[in-house]
Amino acid sequence: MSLVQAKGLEKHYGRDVVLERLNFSVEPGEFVTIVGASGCGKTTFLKMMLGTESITRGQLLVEDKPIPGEPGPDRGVVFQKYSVLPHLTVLGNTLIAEELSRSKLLGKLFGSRRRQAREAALERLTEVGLENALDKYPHELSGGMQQRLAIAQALMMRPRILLLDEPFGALDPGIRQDMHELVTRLWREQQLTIFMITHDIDEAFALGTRVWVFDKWRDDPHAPEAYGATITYDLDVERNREDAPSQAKQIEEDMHS
Amino acid sequence: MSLVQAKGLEKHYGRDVVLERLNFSVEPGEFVTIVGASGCGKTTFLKMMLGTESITRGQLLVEDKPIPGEPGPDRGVVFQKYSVLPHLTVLGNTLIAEELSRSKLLGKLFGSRRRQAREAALERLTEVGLENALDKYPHELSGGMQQRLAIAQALMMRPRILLLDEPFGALDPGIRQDMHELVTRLWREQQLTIFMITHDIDEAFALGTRVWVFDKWRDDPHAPEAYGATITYDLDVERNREDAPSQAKQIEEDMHS
Amino acid sequence: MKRLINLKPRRAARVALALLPFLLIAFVYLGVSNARHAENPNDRLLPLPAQMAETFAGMATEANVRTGSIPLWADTAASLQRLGIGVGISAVAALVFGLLSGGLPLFRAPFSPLITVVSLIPPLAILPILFIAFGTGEMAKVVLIVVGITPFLIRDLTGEALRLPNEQRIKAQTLGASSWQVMLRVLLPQLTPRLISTTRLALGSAWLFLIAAEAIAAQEGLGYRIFLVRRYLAMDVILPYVAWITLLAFVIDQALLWISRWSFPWYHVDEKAAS
Amino acid sequence: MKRLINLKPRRAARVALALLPFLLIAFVYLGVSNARHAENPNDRLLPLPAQMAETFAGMATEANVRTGSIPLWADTAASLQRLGIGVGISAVAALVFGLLSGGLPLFRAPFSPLITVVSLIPPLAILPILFIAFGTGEMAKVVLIVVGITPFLIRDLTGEALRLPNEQRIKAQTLGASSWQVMLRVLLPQLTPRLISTTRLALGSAWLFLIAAEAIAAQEGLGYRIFLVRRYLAMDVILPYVAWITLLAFVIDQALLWISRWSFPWYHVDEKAAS
Amino acid sequence: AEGSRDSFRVCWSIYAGWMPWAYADKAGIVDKWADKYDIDIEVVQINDYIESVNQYTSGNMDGCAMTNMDALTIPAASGVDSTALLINDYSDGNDGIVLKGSDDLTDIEGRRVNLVQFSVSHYFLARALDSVGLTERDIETVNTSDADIVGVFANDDVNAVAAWNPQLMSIDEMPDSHVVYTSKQIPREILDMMVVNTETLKNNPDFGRALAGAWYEVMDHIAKNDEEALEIMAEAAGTDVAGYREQLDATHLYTDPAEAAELMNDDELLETMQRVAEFSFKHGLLGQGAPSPDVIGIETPAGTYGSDSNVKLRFEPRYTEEVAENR
Ligand SMILES: Nc1ncnc2c1ncn2[C@@H]1O[C@H](COP(=O)(O)OP(=O)(O)OP(=O)(O)O)[C@@H](O)[C@H]1O
Ligand SMILES: Nc1ncnc2c1ncn2[C@@H]1O[C@H](COP(=O)(O)OP(=O)(O)OP(=O)(O)O)[C@@H](O)[C@H]1O
Ligand SMILES: [Mg+2]
Ligand SMILES: [Mg+2]
Repeated sequence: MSLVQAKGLEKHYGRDVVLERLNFSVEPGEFVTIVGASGCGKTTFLKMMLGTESITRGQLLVEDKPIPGEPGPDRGVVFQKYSVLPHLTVLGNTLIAEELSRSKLLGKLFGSRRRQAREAALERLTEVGLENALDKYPHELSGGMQQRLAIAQALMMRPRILLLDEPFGALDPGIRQDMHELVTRLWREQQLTIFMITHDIDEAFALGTRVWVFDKWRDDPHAPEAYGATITYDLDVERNREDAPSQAKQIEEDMHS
Repeated sequence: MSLVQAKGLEKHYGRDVVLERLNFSVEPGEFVTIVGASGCGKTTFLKMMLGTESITRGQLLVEDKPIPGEPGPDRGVVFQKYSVLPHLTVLGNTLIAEELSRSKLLGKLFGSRRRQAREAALERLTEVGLENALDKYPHELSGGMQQRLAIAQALMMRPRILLLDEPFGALDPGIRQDMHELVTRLWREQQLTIFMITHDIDEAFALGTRVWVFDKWRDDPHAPEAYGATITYDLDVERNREDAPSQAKQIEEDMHS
Repeated sequence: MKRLINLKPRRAARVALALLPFLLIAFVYLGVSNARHAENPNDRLLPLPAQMAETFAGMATEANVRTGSIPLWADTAASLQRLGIGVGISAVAALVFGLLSGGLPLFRAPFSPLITVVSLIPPLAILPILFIAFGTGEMAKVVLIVVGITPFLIRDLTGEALRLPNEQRIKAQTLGASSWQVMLRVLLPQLTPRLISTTRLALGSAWLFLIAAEAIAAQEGLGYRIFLVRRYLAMDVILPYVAWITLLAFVIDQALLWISRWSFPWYHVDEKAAS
Repeated sequence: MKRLINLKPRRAARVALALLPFLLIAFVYLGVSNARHAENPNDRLLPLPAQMAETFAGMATEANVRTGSIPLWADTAASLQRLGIGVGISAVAALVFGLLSGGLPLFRAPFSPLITVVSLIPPLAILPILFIAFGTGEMAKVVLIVVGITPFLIRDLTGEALRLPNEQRIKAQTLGASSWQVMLRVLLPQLTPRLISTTRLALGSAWLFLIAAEAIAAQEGLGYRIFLVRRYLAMDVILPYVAWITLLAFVIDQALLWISRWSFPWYHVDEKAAS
Repeated sequence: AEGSRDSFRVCWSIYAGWMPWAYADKAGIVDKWADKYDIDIEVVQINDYIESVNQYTSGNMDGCAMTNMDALTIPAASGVDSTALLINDYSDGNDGIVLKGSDDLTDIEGRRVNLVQFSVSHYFLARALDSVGLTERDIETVNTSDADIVGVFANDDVNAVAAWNPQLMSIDEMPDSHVVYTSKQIPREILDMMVVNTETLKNNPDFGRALAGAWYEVMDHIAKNDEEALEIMAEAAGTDVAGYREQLDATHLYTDPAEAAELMNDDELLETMQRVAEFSFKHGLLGQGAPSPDVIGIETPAGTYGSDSNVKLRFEPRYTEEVAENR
């Protein structure tokens, strides 16, 4: 049974068709990376996966059931921005996942249960290199540090599906490389299914087991809003990693034209 | 005579040393690209060039005179964010440079003078591909479109020095390529001197005639704030473009370690 | 079933839900009013709706013997005129001083502490002083409104100007702007919609000051009328007048909102969700 | 020479500039007051500073023969107590309703239009109804404050809750939060500092309503005293009392600001520049 | 002459005995008399009684309608030399004390009484207490704004008020309210007057003549029961003709100038003013530093009470008498 399935999925905003003809089926454990021109509907697709954007037509199924119309702990997310809670420290932002699931009433842990959760949070924070910034607030962190925190936070919940919207855009190359390794390791260890949007095609090919290119399937210069984007390339990259660079080059050129 | 010169330039925030030992001399027409780890002081350096951040020690000279302590039309800038005026349309944002310099009292042009300025603005907007969005407000544009607008706006003034802080971070690869070409062409045509910060080392090597790497010159784990960053590599890339890829790789590995 | 925070009523349901509390209040009022009238048919405190409607209709149609004008309209015109002049003066003053204070650090240094202190003086406490200084004519009423709301408006606009990203000022200067041009083309247009929204907030206080001033010295005006008939506990006049004031306030509030949305679409981007 | 907008006075200069307008006002007052006293030594309108100081000292040290208490302190204690209770109740109510209204669309649908309308009713106009419902004692004064400022606080908090990026709610839900937990751990902590800052804004109105309430029926209180001595044009009491109220208001305002800065550093990030 | 002017402003506030000013203004009677002496008089209505007196005391107005006690405690005590130009009326039931649940004044003992503190109501309350052997120590007073006293009385926790008309009538209509003492019991003590600045009057006697002439012309309308005049006065008072007549019934309007002049000349006025001064002194109303009740001199035709060197309140029957003689 496939984990996520789309059948003729469409998204319109009023008369604007943003996405259409989306048909795919993703197995558990796949790492899907999504590239595509700015404004083509990648984030919109992610929001539909989250359950915060309604489906105009077609079906989006998770384990053969329609996807829930609201976010839930089974689908973790890292947004382009606003991804951490500004009123919590680094530690607080990481602890909160545990606190919410273990303390239904107050959403806060005390004593030994807190210490336990703290251990787990510390471990994750060390992995993203924030172990020295535990008591800092997000506004005291650089953009890159905030994004690392968001990743640590999302991974605390061990969600089945992880949705990432350009998570590494604000990172410098060194840290970006570390994050790549971290995400890859956690993806393997926790057997996550990941959907990741990126602008960096090399990154898409380096991380994904499957690369999707979103693009308009047909362009009418007189009515640019009449046709939406769909998945124009669906490349299985794990089996033939050697081709990756040339494929990447090919796609980059395609997108540029 | 060199255009910009630094002699023992330093920047401290209280006891934190952010930048120190900065010594360089940049000739007119150079295209300096700056890379370095997040938080190492690249933006701070740009602000000193702008005149909005004070100099703690040393000298920063433009044409052998201390740099003015406030921004001026001789130094254009594109920020990481907040780079366009939210209350003006695309056209308004581009026109405003002409309006400010030609109408001292009202800062607004009317009639034939406006039509003239509009011509110039249109031309620039066409170059950045925004000719179809003239009457849109910034909030109606995608991040990439906003950034392109900021570039068009900054170039309207024909500044001697252009300061760019990660101007292409929000663009997708296709448009990014177009922007690279645009900036290169304008740099040549207008004989600009450009300082550009980027996280993308390939970009730094592709565009710059000179690549600077900012890094701590010495690291004391017990007092991380005691030593600041400086220019650890200063590479002249125009004369030996063929080496660029290997140099880039070398630096990328350096930064990662 | 979705989580409660995700449950959004549709349009029709929203309208129905919005009407609900008003109907409830009307219902409770009717009940209490009827009960009181059953006990004391002359009860003045919570008049029956029919009685209020009759009185109000009278005030809206029958000319006053003394002045020859119809009380409701004369009162409304007088009050709205005072309110308009007072709020208008305040708004212009606030824009000018907010701009200066938000734009020029050298102006802000002496001005901002002063305005902070002035804004803390309760205007009602200095009412006697105002009447003595400005007489009891139209002037005093307008001045009370101006004194009452201008410091608040100025403080808010100054704060807004300071919250604008510094990058905008820098940007404008790199585009060749002088100090004057930065204020004129960067600050002013962005403070204008803020002025409208703050004025909407301040209108409540403006009405309050107007009513307080009219209660003390006036010969027409909504506050005057309420004050006049308060001696007789004529709630059949007071309640419709209060409802009428509330309606006027609501219309003004919404009109300002529409104007602002229409003229400054970029200012209202973030508040779409709030509707 | 830098552009005017870039010229920032240094610390010492800023303090000096801040004092300037106050000295100027004191100077002008002295001049006018002296001139009036030269003409009429009994002038009550603009008393000389010495006279005010004497009267004020008397009110702050001499016990009233009839009540046995010292007027200034008795008035201050009574007023501050009313203000504290009134503002406290308003703040708690606003937090609860702001949270519900900002968090639950189903609650907001009927509640938000109601509170908009209620916030537009001038409370002074419906005093008789408040008297009936809440008596004329301490209760009525507290209620007038509550009725006066709570709708404003609720509207502001609801707006703030709606302005929080939706991403935060979504994020919390992906971390397993229930509706209740989203409100408790995402909205509540972010609304609390906003409540403090809005309460600071509303304190001006709160003082206003307090003074209005004390003017209507009271046996002690700062507003009571001012309105009582108003009939003798005793400006030597009124002016020091107004200054005293302003000082109290200033201290409360700054205390709230400090508390907020200290407890919620993350909330005050953007306003650093504004100081 | 020095200090002579040709334009003046007088103010009045809403009270049964002063409503004739509304008619005098509206019907052009004041203008007519002012024209006769070639001067200009502006008649200003001010809602709030205290504010109107303050306007006079601060010098914004040349004359103001006020009671005898307030004339002493406010302008005179502030050093503004004032002259009672006209005695318009005395309260003959317009002031009253109302109790809930009892029709016996002695039951006021121990109650909390709402009233406008230090006003003529307060004096009236003191007189009432005196009449049943009580003092102010036997009760508590709550300062209450006159406009809100009706609403306050409607509340259960209020069971005693001292008020004047029209509020008194509205309070009387409420269930379980009993008027236990009225100013009928102390006639010719609570006087409503037109008070003008002494110096202004001295320099401009025509100003006094015009006001007196206008006032007694209106009095003629009232004496003749002129319906239109009454209707205008009633409207300005916020009531109807019937309601206004009821208020007038409790007001002894001096429609005959001779009668008013007689009171001004009477010894009784001096006694009344002495009592008022003593009451005011006891409540600290003559100024914080006043050493005795007689610091302020009160001059009446029958003699002067208090300091001769500090006469600040004068009763001047001359203008009333002139009107009487001209009839
Ligand atoms: N609420 C909305 N109402 C109307 N149109 C919308 C709305 N949200 C998004 N759109 C439109 O849908 C299209 C897709 O937007 P989306 O944010 O998904 O693009 P994207 O692929 O994520 O772009 P980027 O790479 O710049 O993040 C855009 O053209 C945008 O204008
Ligand atoms: N106003 C300030 N006060 C104190 N420290 C500051 C201030 N502004 C910047 N810093 C510190 O100076 C250092 C350099 O910051 P800067 O913004 O220049 O980094 P950057 O190289 O541009 O980083 P990034 O690549 O993330 O944009 C950081 O460590 C930052 O914490
Ligand atoms: Mg996106
Ligand atoms: Mg930077």
